[in-house]
Amino acid sequence: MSHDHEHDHTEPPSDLELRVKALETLLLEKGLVRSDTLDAIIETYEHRVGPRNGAHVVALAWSNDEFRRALLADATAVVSELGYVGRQGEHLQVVENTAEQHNLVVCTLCSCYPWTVLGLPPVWYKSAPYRARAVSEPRSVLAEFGTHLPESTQIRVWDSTAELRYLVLPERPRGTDDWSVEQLQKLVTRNAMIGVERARMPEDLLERDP
Amino acid sequence: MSHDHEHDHTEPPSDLELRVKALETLLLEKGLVRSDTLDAIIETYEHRVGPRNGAHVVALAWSNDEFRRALLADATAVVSELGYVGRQGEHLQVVENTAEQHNLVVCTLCSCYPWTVLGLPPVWYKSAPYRARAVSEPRSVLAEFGTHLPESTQIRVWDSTAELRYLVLPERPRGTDDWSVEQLQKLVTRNAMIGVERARMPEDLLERDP
Amino acid sequence: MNGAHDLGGKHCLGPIAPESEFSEPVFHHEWERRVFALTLATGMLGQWNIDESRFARERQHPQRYLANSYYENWLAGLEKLLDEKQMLTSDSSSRWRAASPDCAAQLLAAGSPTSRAAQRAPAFACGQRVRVRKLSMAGHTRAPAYVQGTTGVIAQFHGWHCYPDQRARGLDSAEPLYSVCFTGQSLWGPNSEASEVLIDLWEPYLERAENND
Amino acid sequence: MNGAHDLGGKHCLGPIAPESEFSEPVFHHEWERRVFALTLATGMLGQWNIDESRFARERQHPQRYLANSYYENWLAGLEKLLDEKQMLTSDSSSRWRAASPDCAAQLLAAGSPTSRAAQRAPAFACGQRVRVRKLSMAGHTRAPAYVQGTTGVIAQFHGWHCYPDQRARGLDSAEPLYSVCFTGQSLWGPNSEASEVLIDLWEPYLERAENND
Repeated sequence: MSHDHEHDHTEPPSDLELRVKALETLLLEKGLVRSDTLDAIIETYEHRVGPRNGAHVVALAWSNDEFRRALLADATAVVSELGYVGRQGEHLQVVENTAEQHNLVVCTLCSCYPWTVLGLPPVWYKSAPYRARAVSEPRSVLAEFGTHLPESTQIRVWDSTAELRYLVLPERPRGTDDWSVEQLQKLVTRNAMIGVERARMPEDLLERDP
Repeated sequence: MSHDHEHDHTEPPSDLELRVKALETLLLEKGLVRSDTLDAIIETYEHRVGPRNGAHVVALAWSNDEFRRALLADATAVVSELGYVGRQGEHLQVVENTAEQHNLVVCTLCSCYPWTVLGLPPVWYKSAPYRARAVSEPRSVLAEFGTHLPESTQIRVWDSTAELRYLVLPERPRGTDDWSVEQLQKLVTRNAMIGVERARMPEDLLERDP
Repeated sequence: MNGAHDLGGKHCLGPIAPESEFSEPVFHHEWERRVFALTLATGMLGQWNIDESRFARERQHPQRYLANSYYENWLAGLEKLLDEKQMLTSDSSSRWRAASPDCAAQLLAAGSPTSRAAQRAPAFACGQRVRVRKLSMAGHTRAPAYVQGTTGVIAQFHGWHCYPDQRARGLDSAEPLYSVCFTGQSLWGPNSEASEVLIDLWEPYLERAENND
Repeated sequence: MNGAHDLGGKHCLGPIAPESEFSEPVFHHEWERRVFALTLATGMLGQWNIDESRFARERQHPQRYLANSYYENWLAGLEKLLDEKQMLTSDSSSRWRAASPDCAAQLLAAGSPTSRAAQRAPAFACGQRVRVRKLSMAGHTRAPAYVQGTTGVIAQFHGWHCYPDQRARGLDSAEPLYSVCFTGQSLWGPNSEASEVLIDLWEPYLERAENND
């Protein structure tokens, strides 16, 4: 079991930590959960499933027009062929950004999110301000992410109220015509696939990549 | 200046008390308010304006059918003739309970209330549960006040969203035919004039009156 | 605005737990007396109207609004108004003069009637079916969310009254005011405990509805 | 239900303040890992579905819901489900068997598709105008308040999917599911920042609207 060290070791565990520990102990004792299963679940979502999956899908769509068309027509089928299947990705739809129209995804009622292609959602996606404002003031929300769209670009917001999960296909950055799928993947951020940012530009890679 | 003694004298004032005291001191220093005026305002609403006014109106309506009809037609005019005028009573409407129809008053958006005839509202009237539930589940709300209406009685809820203020004219209790206005007033509770209770019965006076 | 103050029909807020009418004091704490009196006394300076007061109390984080007691919300509103109107800066305070007790008594007795002269014939007649428009804008409004989008019947016409959506912005404006009657079923479904809910709504909140709506 | 979870279009909630994508961890605290894993692992016992989970998280005092972090709301929901299903009483726990890691991996990979066989022709066609009914009842629903009472256009038909309003009560039920497109102006007025908002809504939430609505 891994362990975070956000607080000093001498600090006693919080009521919340004790409450969770008590519940886990009880569930283990009752035989309702298994310790090895808990660890496997955490391992899966902390290290295996993540936005690399989605970036792969996007890079393929940028590279292959036939794949792109099939993806837009039936994302569930196309993405499952890549092996990105499972919980919170049972029904997938890909929505395409263009110069005229920008897509943004939110779940106002809880925090539905396409786990199979993006992993678990970041804190801000689950926060009350994002859930409240993405539908009513998306342009201001985008500005908080440093994304400033031309006034002429229409903004279309997808509120995931059912079990359909939405993935944004960002616009392919300029100057990447001869790039391989592996290279293109590096430009596809998680935030771009939610729709709060654009894909990275080639010059961003030099600045930001470790 | 009077003072409550809800807490031990040795207890330091709370942040809230300090915050209010600081604001009052500043407003006094700046000359935006006067201490004698503050005391006069408190005196008015703590001791002069209260549900006795409304009880007087109701007892008159029970005793005099002409008054009752005039009251139902134009409460603002009739009540102002009694001298119950002023803030939060500028526009008054009286709604009459019958065996067939029971009226209940709430303000879902803040806590509007007919100050001139009822004084300042009680804590429960201003509480989130009452404001939320009075419009959607009035029968359950009434039950929490011990008021159980026959299923056949229709419930009409008035949500005071504008500057009209509503006063419920409760049903006159049985066995009070020969009672004077002064006697009848004793049966008229504040809660009956909001509509969460019925007027008291003659036998209640013996039990509850100090 | 879509704030936590718009409580009609909200769930999970718990029981009402009323204090007895025969023992509940008018104020529960000395600071409540002071907040009440300070709010009324500063209001007498004429720098804001009641809709600006309400809007100032509403414009809080929902968690804060719900956690606050009633007079804590009054305090938050008062602090906000004094700040926004810059009434506590040293150079501006000499502009205003505090009301005397006599003057205050007169102001309280006079109140602030909101009825205004009619500017034209009202758009709706008693008995007519109207739908409350959806009004999800950021400003102050007095159309509760629970009636927005629902159809009711004009029950009473109250003449012209100050229009809160404009007045909360400090603008002088009046509109026809109606009591609109909604069946409980149209608001809360077939098992509604309320037979009818009557709400006072201004003309701009309303649009004509078809009879079969 | 009209709960604090129904956040679309609500005001005064403050800025978003995102952490950088390049430094934000998947979990911020060890207890979050445990709550996440416990929720998924107990869910594998098959005693509740995802709508029951959501409803359990929603059914909290609004102040509580808003004060809680995301995984605190998961924890509150999990505790409520375990309690309501009486799964922690000593005599009942022997009924269930914890999933092994292999079994869990299979369950996670399989997911829980919600598409179901069609039972009849859908009531609405793409391009048709529909109004979202007002649904102010106490149970679980997936029609956000901000679209209730508003008119939009059927954009896509997704076939039949499990119907949350029934499934949250443990009942098996499916209804036609549509993506409905609303203009930003119809939801937020003439200055709407959103051009269009698309929402997935089940047939019982919708009624036919006139073309001039």
